[in-house]
Amino acid sequence: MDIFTLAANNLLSPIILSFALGVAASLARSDLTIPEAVAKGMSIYLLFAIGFKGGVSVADHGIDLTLGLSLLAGIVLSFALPLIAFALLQVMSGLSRLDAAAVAAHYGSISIVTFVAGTSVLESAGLTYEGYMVAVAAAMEAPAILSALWLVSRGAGGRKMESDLWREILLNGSIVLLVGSFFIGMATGKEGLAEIESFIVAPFKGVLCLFLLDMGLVAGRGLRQGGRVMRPGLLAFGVVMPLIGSVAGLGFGVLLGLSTGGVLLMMVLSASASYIAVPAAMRVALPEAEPSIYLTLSLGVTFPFNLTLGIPLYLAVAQMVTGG
Amino acid sequence: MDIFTLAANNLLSPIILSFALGVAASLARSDLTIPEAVAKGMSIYLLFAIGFKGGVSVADHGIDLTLGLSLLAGIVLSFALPLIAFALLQVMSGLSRLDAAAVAAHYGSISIVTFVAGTSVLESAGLTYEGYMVAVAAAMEAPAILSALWLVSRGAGGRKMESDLWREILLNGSIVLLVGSFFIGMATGKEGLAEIESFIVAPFKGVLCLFLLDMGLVAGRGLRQGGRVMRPGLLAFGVVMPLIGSVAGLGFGVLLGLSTGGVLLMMVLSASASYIAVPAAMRVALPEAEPSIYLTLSLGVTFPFNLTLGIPLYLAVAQMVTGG
Amino acid sequence: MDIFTLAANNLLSPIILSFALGVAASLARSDLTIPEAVAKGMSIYLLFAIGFKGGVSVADHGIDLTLGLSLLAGIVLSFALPLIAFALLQVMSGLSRLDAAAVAAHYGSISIVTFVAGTSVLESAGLTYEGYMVAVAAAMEAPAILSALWLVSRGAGGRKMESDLWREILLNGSIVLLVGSFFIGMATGKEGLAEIESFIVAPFKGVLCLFLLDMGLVAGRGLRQGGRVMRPGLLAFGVVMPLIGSVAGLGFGVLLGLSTGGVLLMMVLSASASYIAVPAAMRVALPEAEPSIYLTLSLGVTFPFNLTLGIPLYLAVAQMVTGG
Amino acid sequence: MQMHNAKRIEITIEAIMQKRLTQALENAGVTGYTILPVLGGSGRSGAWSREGQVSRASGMVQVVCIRRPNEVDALLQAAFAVVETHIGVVSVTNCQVLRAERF
Amino acid sequence: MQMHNAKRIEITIEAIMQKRLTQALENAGVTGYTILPVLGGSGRSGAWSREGQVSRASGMVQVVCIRRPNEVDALLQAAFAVVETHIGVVSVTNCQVLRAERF
Amino acid sequence: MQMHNAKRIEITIEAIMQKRLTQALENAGVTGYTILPVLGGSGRSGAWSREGQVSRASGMVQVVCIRRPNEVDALLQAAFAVVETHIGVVSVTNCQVLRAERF
Ligand SMILES: Nc1ncnc2c1ncn2[C@@H]1O[C@H](COP(=O)(O)O)[C@@H](O)[C@H]1O
Ligand SMILES: Nc1ncnc2c1ncn2[C@@H]1O[C@H](COP(=O)(O)O)[C@@H](O)[C@H]1O
Ligand SMILES: Nc1ncnc2c1ncn2[C@@H]1O[C@H](COP(=O)(O)O)[C@@H](O)[C@H]1O
Ligand code: NA
Ligand code: NA
Ligand code: NA
Repeated sequence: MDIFTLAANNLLSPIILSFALGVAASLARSDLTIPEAVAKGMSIYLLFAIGFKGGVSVADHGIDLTLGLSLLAGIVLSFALPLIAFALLQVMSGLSRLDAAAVAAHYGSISIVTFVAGTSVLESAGLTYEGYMVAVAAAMEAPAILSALWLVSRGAGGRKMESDLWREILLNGSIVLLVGSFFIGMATGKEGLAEIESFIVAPFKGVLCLFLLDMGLVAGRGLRQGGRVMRPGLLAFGVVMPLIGSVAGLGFGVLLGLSTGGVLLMMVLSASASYIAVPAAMRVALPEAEPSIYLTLSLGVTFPFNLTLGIPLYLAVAQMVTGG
Repeated sequence: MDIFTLAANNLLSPIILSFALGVAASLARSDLTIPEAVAKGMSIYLLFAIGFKGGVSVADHGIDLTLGLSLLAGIVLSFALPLIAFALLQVMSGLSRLDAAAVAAHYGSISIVTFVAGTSVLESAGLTYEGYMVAVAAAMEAPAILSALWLVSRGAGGRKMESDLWREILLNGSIVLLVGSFFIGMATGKEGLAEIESFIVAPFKGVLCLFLLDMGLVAGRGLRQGGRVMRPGLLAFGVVMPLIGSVAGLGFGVLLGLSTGGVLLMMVLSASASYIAVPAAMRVALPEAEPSIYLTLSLGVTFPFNLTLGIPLYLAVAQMVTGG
Repeated sequence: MDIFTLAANNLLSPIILSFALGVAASLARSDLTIPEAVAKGMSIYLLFAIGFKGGVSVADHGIDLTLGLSLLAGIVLSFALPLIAFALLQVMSGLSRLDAAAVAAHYGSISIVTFVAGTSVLESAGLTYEGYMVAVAAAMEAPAILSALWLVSRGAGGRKMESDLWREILLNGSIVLLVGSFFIGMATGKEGLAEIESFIVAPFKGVLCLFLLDMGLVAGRGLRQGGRVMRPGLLAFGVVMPLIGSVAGLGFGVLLGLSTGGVLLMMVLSASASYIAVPAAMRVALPEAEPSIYLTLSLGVTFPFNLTLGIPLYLAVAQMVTGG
Repeated sequence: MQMHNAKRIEITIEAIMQKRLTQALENAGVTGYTILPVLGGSGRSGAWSREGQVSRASGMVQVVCIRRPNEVDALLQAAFAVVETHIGVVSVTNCQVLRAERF
Repeated sequence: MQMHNAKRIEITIEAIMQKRLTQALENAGVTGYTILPVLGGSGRSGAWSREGQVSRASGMVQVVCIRRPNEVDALLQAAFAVVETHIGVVSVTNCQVLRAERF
Repeated sequence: MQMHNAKRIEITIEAIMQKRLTQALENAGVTGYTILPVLGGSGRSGAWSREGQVSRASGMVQVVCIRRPNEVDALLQAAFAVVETHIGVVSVTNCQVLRAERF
């Protein structure tokens, strides 16, 4: 399949169209909304399912050195990408140091839904991937926050990390659920999966559609309200930065000798920007940074870009490079 | 199958019994309740699934003239039925013009759950139907509201439609979701359905049971509180009007040359009364109309009538007339 | 399978590990939480599914004398166990009469999730059970409350039951839903089940995992806050009482000639302690009793004990005694 | 605009007692009240939270009632009879309302 | 701490009217408000509850707005125009706020 | 009925700061508070709504605390230290309470 067919196929998947429906409904100011509790329930379901399946796959293939190295690569990427993002923002946008650091943190961390969309594109393409990439995703959530705080403290002020915050970030709900269900999957293996397969595998994509509908609604609302902060430089950053991230992910993926699917996911993780864990951490640690900037950029620009064009592009590149 | 077997079968389906359980629990003043967020979540699921499946079926069978004509027929019915309902109410009940117009609006519009119950009776009877009937359902939601406002404005006062309201009605959540998922289904077709089938097809009826349990709880609560407004004339209207509606639907259905299943659904749509979109619109447009009248009538009388006796009756008639 | 393998298997099931994850997350003060509405939605799903399946199984095997006698046995157990628990608490703990009575009520009543965990262990072991055990579970919910109130009224004060309370307890949401769906299952039988099987059977265990994750979160929070009230005597009671209960259940089960699976479930019901219906009733009827005592004991001690060690132990005993 | 003096009574009480409280208020002649959800809280009986709870045993609600000043005492008597043995908080604030005929 | 006199206006209104109300408030110069969920209530038009409701037709919300005393009248005029034909309750309480520059 | 003067402090603050705020209140000797959910609102930093949100980054809550008048200042100091750099609103109202021994 060439890249255009891939992209077209991807754009016509129920998942992407559900996201588009959400954005459209929101921009048209429809009163369509998904209750907060239902959205949280779906995100719990998705995290549990993706973690569990990752764990089962590791139980199946065994632990090896590459697993450890991949985790390390993820952590390094999460630390390093904010520095690149920060430098880029200084050049491309007129953001203050503080706002730039806050935005940068988001791009070092990851979006688990983008990751899931990546796995579902792999599935459609008939490609497999290393199950522990879920653990890499979890490992990449937090380090970026440290980098951002370091960037801020280097400047004026000298901000030190509140003692509670660090525990809060590492033990935030998504990480705990993802890692916890990963270990449950590892411990129970194929038999465990067989028991709950018709809950966590069969309906997975359908739930993902409704979840993306909700993300579209929220992103659309953000675009409507945050649109005024989106100057051209920032917009461009929201598209350029994931491309840079994906190249970094590609490098590490190839270096580690991951499968084509694994390389794609490494690219996707690096390219994606957080919209749950990092915004919450930023509100606590850098309350003066403007949330509408980082939320609109991450959820309204980079997320849809990755979802629609990014992933097929990364896959084409990954296949070219790995020959897979 | 004769009509009595049909009715009996229908009455013993888990769907109807779940509704009955809800009504009974509510009348016995049990504290059984379904959280608002869960009820909304289920309704989002049902709308998404029914819209999507309708779209897939249209993608499968192609668009033809009958589709366009059916949409038109639905719109005409939705405009016309409130006029009949209003005249009938003037004769049968002592309602004020205002309350009568508000009630009439509900009967021109539709109840999507009654529609879904109709499709599931068709399935049990092994009958198919035109997939675009979902689009007809969506088209019938709103015109009735205009008719009602016109009825009121003809009388004293001269009420003109607030500019916002019209957009609000056309873009209300249920219509957007139904139409949106219909288009997603059309765009992705059978392959799209295959991806999310185990989410939107397999568990559909089970979710419908729990949703009807909730509707039973709400209807029972309404009956307990609104019972005092239910004079005999109104009660009779709640049963006679759906019969009249179904005959109108039958006429259009046969005229259009729909399949037996399609004719049944046209009858069901015409016979059913709105209990989500129209009540909300009435609160904004006709706040002086008494909500307990239209809500109790629509949800407490007409909905259960259609669900239990109406649908089997309509099906028997549809089969007789179309020879299907 | 010997008892150790059973226990080990049980401990490594996704269900138990999900509970453990919840407890761990809560003790580590992670912000992982499941919205109230989602937790309630899952509990409604579980009650509906378990009731329905029980009813279908009764429709399948017919009603016989043992059904009636088992219900009676359940009621007797529910009345009698609080007396034993109360006496034991007088000896083992320094609780006031009031607190002891409140705790005792919980141990006469039942925990439906423990029951469900029992059925799923039976399934894994390839054993069947009498479908009406669900009805026995429902019958055991309430009588224990009467016993507790009698215990209190015998002492100082002379507390008489408020007229409303009794209706409230018998018609509480869980009982109504469990009994209602049991009757729906009985009325619709195998055909009814076939219609909604992919909703109430296939995903059941998966939902149970997430529900137990939530119970773990709530239990962990309770342990963190209520830990200070857990003196050694109370802790011991929380483990000894289920053992005593299980022996009582064993006696009745064998006397009634139940299958091995049925005997196990009778043991599990007797051994389990309520954490939904009875706490609510106690807040109304005995508001001076300290909730943190009975909630922590029931949810933080006895529930995990039964879930992890109790059920495999009871099964081993049931198999030994019935030779099944 | 024309405002009228009134009292705003707020009663934070266990969810399980809500119906008993509103019944008592209605018996005391109260014609209107509003019920707000409560997420969590802390008091002498410890901290609690609604998150993840299935049982109504540990949730609370807030019943808000606006009333003419001269009718507040009857209301408080009625409320107190219900709240007395239960955990909960009652507060009264002076306020002003539009459309006094409603209270 | 340095406190400033202000008025706290609470408007309990049908959910379906929320946007119209906040729009009217904004048009009247209101710069901030908070919206609280309402579980249920009772008034002259009977009792209602949010439980199980799918439609927004029968839910209510509470809009809370803190405002400088001299600007309350314009606010009430604007609110009243929306609330007038609808069920709902408006109350005003004296309060004190930190950071007066925000109101 | 016997009523006692008290102050009702309401703090609308980001959900993410809730624990920090209540911790600070407890350190300042506060023995009780109630937390109400907030659906949405609008202020200088724009409008927001809870609907569809998964993250806690953009939700708010309202912490309500009733306190004896003479102990309000310590409470406000503690609250202000947390709220200062964050968006949020603090208001204080005079009220009267039953059962003064509880506050
Ligand atoms: N001083 C207070 N201010 C506000 N709410 C309170 C206060 N004291 C108690 N509460 C609320 O009332 C509940 C029960 O309080 P208590 O009876 O002291 O355990 C608490 O969980 C809080 O929600
Ligand atoms: N006196 C009152 N105190 C508090 N809330 C009230 C009062 N009267 C009415 N309400 C609220 O306003 C809603 C509509 O009132 P009504 O217009 O009288 O039906 C009720 O359902 C309550 O939520
Ligand atoms: N004047 C006000 N009255 C009531 N709530 C307010 C007011 N100003 C701000 N708020 C609330 O506080 C939040 C943050 O306000 P701000 O810091 O101005 O963005 C808003 O979203 C509202 O929920
Ligand atoms: Na990234
Ligand atoms: Na109709
Ligand atoms: Na028991």
